[in-house]
Amino acid sequence: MKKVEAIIRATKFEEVKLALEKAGIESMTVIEVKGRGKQKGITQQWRGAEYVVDLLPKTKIEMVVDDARVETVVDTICSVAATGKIGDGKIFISTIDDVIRVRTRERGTTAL
Amino acid sequence: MKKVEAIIRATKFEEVKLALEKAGIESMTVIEVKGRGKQKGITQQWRGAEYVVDLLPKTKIEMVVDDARVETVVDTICSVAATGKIGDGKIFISTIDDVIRVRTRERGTTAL
Amino acid sequence: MKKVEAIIRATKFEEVKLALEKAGIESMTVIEVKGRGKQKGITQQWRGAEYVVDLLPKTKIEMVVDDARVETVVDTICSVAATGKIGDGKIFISTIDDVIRVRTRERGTTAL
Amino acid sequence: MVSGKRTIQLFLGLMLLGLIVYPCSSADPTGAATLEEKPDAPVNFSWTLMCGFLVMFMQAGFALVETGLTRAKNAANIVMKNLMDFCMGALSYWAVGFAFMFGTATGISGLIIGFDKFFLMGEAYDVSTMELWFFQLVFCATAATIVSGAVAERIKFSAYIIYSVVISAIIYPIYGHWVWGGGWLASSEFMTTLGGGYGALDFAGSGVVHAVGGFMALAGAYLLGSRIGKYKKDGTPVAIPGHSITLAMLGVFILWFGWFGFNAGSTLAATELHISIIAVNTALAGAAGAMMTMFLTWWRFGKPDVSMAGNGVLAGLVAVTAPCAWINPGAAVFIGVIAGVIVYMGVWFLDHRLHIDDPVGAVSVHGFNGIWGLLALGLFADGTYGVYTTQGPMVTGLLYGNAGFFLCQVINSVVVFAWAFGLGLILFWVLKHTIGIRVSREEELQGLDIGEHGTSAYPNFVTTEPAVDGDIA
Amino acid sequence: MVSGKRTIQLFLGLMLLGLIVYPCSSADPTGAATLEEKPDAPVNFSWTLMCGFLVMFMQAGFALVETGLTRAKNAANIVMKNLMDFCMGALSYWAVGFAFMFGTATGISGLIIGFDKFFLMGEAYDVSTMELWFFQLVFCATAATIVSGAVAERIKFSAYIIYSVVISAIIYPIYGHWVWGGGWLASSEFMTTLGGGYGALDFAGSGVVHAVGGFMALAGAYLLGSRIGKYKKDGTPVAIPGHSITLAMLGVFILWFGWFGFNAGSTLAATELHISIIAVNTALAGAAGAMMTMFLTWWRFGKPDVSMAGNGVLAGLVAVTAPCAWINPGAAVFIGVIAGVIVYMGVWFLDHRLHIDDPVGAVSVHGFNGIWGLLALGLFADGTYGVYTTQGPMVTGLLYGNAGFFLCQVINSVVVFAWAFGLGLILFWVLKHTIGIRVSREEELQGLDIGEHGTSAYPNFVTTEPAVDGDIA
Amino acid sequence: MVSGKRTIQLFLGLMLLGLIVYPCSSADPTGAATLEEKPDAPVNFSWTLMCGFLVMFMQAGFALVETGLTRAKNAANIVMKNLMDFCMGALSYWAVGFAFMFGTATGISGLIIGFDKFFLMGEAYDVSTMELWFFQLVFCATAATIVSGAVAERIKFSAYIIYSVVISAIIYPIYGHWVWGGGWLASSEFMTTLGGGYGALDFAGSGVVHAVGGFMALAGAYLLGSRIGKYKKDGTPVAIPGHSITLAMLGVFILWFGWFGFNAGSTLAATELHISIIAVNTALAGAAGAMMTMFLTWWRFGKPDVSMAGNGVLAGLVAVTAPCAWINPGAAVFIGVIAGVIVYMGVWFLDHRLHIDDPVGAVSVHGFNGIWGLLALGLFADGTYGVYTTQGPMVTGLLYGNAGFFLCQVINSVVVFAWAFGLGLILFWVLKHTIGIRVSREEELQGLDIGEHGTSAYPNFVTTEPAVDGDIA
Ligand SMILES: Nc1ncnc2c1ncn2[C@@H]1O[C@H](COP(=O)(O)OP(=O)(O)O)[C@@H](O)[C@H]1O
Ligand SMILES: Nc1ncnc2c1ncn2[C@@H]1O[C@H](COP(=O)(O)OP(=O)(O)O)[C@@H](O)[C@H]1O
Ligand SMILES: Nc1ncnc2c1ncn2[C@@H]1O[C@H](COP(=O)(O)OP(=O)(O)O)[C@@H](O)[C@H]1O
Repeated sequence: MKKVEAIIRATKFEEVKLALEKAGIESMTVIEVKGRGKQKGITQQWRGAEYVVDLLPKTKIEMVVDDARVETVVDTICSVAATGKIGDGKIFISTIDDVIRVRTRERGTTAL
Repeated sequence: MKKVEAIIRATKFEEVKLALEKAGIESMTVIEVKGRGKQKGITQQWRGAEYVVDLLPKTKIEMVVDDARVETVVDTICSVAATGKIGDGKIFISTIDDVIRVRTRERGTTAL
Repeated sequence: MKKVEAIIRATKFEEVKLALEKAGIESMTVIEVKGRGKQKGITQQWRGAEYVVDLLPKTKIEMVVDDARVETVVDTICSVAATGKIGDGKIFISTIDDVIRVRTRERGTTAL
Repeated sequence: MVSGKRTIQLFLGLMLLGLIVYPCSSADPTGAATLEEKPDAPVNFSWTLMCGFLVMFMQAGFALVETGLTRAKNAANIVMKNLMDFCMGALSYWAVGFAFMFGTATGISGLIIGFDKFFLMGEAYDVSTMELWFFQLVFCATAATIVSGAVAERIKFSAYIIYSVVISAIIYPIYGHWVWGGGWLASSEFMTTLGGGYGALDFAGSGVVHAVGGFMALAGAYLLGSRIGKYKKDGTPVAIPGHSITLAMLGVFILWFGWFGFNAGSTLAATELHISIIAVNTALAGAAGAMMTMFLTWWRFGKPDVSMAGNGVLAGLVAVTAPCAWINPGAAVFIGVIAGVIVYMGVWFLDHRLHIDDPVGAVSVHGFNGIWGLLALGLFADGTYGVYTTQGPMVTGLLYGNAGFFLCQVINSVVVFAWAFGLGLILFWVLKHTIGIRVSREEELQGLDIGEHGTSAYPNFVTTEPAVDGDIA
Repeated sequence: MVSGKRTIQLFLGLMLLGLIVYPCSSADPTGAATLEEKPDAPVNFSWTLMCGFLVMFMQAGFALVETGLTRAKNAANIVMKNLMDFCMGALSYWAVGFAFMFGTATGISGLIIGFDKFFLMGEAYDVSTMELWFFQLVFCATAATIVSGAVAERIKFSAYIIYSVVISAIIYPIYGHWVWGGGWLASSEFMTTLGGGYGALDFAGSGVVHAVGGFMALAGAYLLGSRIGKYKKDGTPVAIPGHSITLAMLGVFILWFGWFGFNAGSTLAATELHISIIAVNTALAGAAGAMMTMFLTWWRFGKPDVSMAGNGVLAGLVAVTAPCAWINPGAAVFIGVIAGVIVYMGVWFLDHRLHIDDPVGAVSVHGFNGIWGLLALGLFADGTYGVYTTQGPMVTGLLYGNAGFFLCQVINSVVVFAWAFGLGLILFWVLKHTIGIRVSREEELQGLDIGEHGTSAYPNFVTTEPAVDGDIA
Repeated sequence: MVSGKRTIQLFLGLMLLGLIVYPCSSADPTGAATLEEKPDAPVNFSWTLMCGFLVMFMQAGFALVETGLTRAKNAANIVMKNLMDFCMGALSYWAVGFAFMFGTATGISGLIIGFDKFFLMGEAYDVSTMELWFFQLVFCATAATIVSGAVAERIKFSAYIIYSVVISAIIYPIYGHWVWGGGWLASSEFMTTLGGGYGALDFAGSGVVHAVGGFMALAGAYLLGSRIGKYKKDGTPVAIPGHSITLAMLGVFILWFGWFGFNAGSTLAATELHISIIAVNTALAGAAGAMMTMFLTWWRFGKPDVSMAGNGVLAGLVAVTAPCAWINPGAAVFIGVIAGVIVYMGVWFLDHRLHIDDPVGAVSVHGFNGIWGLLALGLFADGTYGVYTTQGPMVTGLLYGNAGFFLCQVINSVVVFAWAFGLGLILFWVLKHTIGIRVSREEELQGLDIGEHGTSAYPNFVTTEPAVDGDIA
């Protein structure tokens, strides 16, 4: 099993969620984060002075999926979340050793 | 070393924390997340219209522990956090390569 | 590629961010968390009664970096975030299988 | 930017002009002569001004209701709009609005518009005129700020500023003149004959203030279109919950508090002891409106809805605003109950049938209930109070036998709708096709706080938006 | 649902009845006759009404203090309770409460209860009666809303609605009648003889309003039981910090602001120039209470406690409410200081000894200090003011030689405790064993906003609860 | 702790003393004699007291503006400071402040300081004196609370408590005496000759209240140093955005609301019908200030700045406070426009040039515009109103030919700056070198809520701080 962590624009989240749903990926955990990558901060103003907010609000989606579905997830996210402008986000993939469903104590893929 | 990520009901967190403490697991990092799995959202109302909130607030606990203690953690969480109703949560287990204690730069298991 | 997760004092974050920048690490994702390790909670008061807040606010920084840069990151964080007092934080290192840049669908190290 | 500079220069120019012209002719700026003439002036001035202060404070109530019922990412923009519509409104009403509304009006043209006292100059530099101006300003500003909620979360700030100047300088004052300034609705022979000694009436402004604001709001919300994500492709409305019920309800309390000044202060005199009855009616109609809306939502959805109960209070208050001095407490309760039904159905109708996106219910609260207030006055006036005074002729409504007066109120209702909605359409249409009225899609998604003001209302809090089930239009 | 429908039908029925009956008999609805008779009426009406508006605004203060000192997940429920107790209270007090309290009372039965002016009909359609009703309504609503805080975060909304009807219609008015409506505590021969020309007194309602609310709150909190997690197995209290100190303290400021209307307005006349002394006493007692509580918590915990200092203000204000017109500023400071001690010890005693869970300190602030206010009046009345008037007999307390009057106040204190706590127990006991008074465990953990109203107060913020050290009861 | 105990003992001792001494000599505590003598007293008392209540409510406005414009981690500390400066201020002003300011002043020493009516004892137990005390108290408390914002987020709470006692007991009253209590600035022969029949004037306190507060704030902010992270190593200011624009703007509305009481109430009489003109000027100057600041920030930064527009309102209000009764509406608009420029430039100058860290703009709003208000009065007084009365001599300014009076105002401006800034430096310097004025670096980073009060203002919300681009000083 793999964990897919996608960090995307908060304003794209609703669309991504819908697209994933259609692709059959319903389970997910979502976290509000701040981040920066290639994209530099945006300039805001406060009491007549400008300042650069370095880290921008982003939404992080964590999905643990079957190895087989990783590419579907990546694909779906990339096609919906990309605007072509810097700041679209990143996807990280890592390995999950085991999963347990708390309610039933099922383990492994069936617990997903 | 393993990282145990447990996503549970926010209302169960206090009990889980106590149970883990009793089982000797004190170190943890806690994050407020939203999520959905098998459980579908709940219906809320707003100005005379109903709407479904898709992702429900959950609490995520991250604990990095010795391989030996993984099962204790899983067991403790499952026994306390389970209500038998959909939405009880999931536990994900993955591998951690190294740990460093910032204060002392100790590494590995002793740093836990 | 490695994922470096550093959980540090919120009050040290600004300094750590600057030090990392100087060390050439700009990309990061930041999450507000609560946690405890060796450090026990602090005592607060409310309406004439004392109570112990168990989990303290901490800041978690997630950085996915080349294997080669892991030590730089660890070093930088340890030297800036350490105050010598309990509660300075932990760094966890784990393996990332793949990275995708959403905008371009680039993969692997070039996507970092 | 350019317009900013121009405006400033204009103002500075006018200031200087004002300073020179002022003292040459004036009435009683000192107040000594007025005091001698009217020994009751102190108690009436203090009553009217204090009530005016309360009405001014309603601005805070509007700001909170509107910001509380919308999203955190637009909170700063909304309070800013509320602050600036009062400020721009005050300056506009000082410059020309008051002149159009209460300028000396004689002959046929006087039935349409007033035309002196610009910039409060000349004869207007007088304690009584100033008292009137102040009390009328806060009413004008109330009308202006009503629109803010209906167009929230998507209107361009610059367009809103222009809108607020136009309503305060022209749209509100002219209609106000027709009802309160000696204009045709109240004073033309046709109307007074029809009404049986008096034409259309509106004690504290269900029509003049609330219906004008409410139907301008309708025009604005309609021309702006709905917020992104508000309706599914099939038209089903999607809830967009507001970011602070607490602040919204604080706003309701502040509005209710201020409304006592609004209604009871409209006697402009404490020597009208009828103020106590007005206060009672104001309390009861608000209570009845909230009670009704609470039970309606409870009955329909299984749970009493908080923000709708707040709207219920305001609906009751709007509806009792026109009749408050001419009805008895029983009628006030009845009017409030019906107002609760109207606001409930109005919100539903706009959202589910017309698909017009009014985030805070401004159209239903102020527009529909403004009309209900005018009609209720035509129905329930019970003959215990005269035309803004204890002296006769006493005002009576349909239920007390005066069908003609009810007709006056019907005419007034049609006129206020046509005027406010019509001019609203024109104004927002012109703005739409010149400077534009709606922010870009990106800005709307990110929030107007960043887009319009480069700031965040709550930079120390981690914010989020509830993920709701729904396709996106 | 059913009860909703029934209530609506009932109200509609009564409305129609009311409309028909009204005009047949009335006193002076126009106000002209009253004005002629009492030339001072304008200044007194405007003073009383304006002060009444301020008191009405205290509702917002209560809402904020209560919501600020409790958790975010219950915020919408708490403001809704505060709004609806005012609304249901207003309708109940209009229907029957005022009749019981100020209905014409003659003979023996009159010492117990009044019995006309239901629905403000008939003779009650009069500017003076209406003025009195309005001012009394806002007091009644204050008593009702006090309970809200003590039962917060666990009471069923439906039970609360019923409670608020009962207190406004019956419990508050009857006791109120005994003190302010010509009832036995103030006017029976036994009491007036004992007091030396006057019976039990209570200028602005330390007893009538605050102690009644405070001890009803005690009964409610006791029968409800404590919130989940409030006490460890061994009974040690666990702190449950409130979600917004800022809003809570804004509430304190609003309450203090309104309290000037509460106390000084209780002369019902600006011709009583004593209002200035009342204002001074109100300022000083609140300040002294806060100062004392601040220093006490500073001394005991090493740090001055914010929400307790806020409670200290309110404690001082409650305590000075009964004596405010009859004492000098030095006594006001002293009363405030003691009030600060009482609220500090009361909160501690309820929490650590009785294990009664009162989230906002309502019992200590309003109950205990309500009694202290009644007794303080019996001690410190200094003979400079008469029985609600400048005319004699002047009111003097124990320290000025009138032990009998102090006894009157002791009796009054016992009675108010017995009445409010006793009826409170009965009311909540009956509710508990019929419709139930407490939400389910799941609902309480999840928050009453979702459970009772299907909504969230702050959907745009990521919320959390502090993880405290403690076993869970 | 020790000081806490001592203070308490002292207060208890004084109480007892007070209770004994009081009744032996007094003027008219009942109010009956005053009423007979002055039949206008009721309307004047009710006006003055009601306006005083509004001014008291400004405390809430200050609390919100200050807490809204600073960070969440210091919110509880800031509202606590605001509450306690009012409480400690009230007790101090009762004990000695009022005596210094309005104590009977005769001969040369009387030009400097008053010296009776301590603890409102003896002759002060009189309805008129009490009325004056109350109205003056709320002004004193306003001056005290201004400083709170400028020293926010870093001052030790204990030092702040001492500061607030000293300003309310000594610094404010003595300067106040010079202008309003019969002291040398207003009443010395030199000044009255120079002014042409009257010395320095200040209708509602641009100088007495705002400049005093503003320049004490400057001294405090200067001696405290800037907040950690406020300036880069090269001195460039780093923005530290406040945690709730919504609450800050609510604060602005509350302040504006209260300001009508502040200015119009300063006639101390509703028989001065000029109150209507004061209200108009107060509305227009605030509006003009906000309009100007909005356009300036729009022009300079491309976007209208919300919190600066709020400051613009307050700047206009401060500036019009001194002249409000003596100018016409055109001048009020002009004064407001200039005030908007001053606050914009003042904030910039302090931040970018002097590097003095004033988180909420208190120095620019209250200090600089306080001076502008004094000078504007010297310029624009138009001869329509006398020296706090309708009777002559009428007050005229430079533009109306009275250069001497303008000179008086210049002298007054210099004096108020020297007095407030000078004593401010001394006071904070002494505190700095005794108990210390600044919290530790760790505490400041963690927030003063935890450090000073052991609490969190928002424990149910996940908080964060925006990560800005900047090196740390
Ligand atoms: N190496 C990284 N480690 C951790 N988080 C990252 C990394 N790179 C990017 N991110 C996260 O992804 C978000 C989007 O990255 P960004 O650089 O803006 O995308 P892009 O490179 O496509 O323009 C960042 O705000 C940050 O939260
Ligand atoms: N595959 C997954 N990937 C990421 N998070 C998940 C996944 N499945 C469940 N979760 C998280 O766990 C929470 C509980 O899951 P849920 O389906 O409600 O539990 P259960 O299946 O036991 O009823 C979800 O809200 C979500 O945050
Ligand atoms: N084993 C662990 N698993 C997960 N998070 C941990 C673990 N140990 C520490 N943490 C996180 O790191 C933070 C700092 O740990 P702490 O024990 O205070 O540091 P130190 O041991 O250096 O004093 C904690 O608040 C917690 O969030």
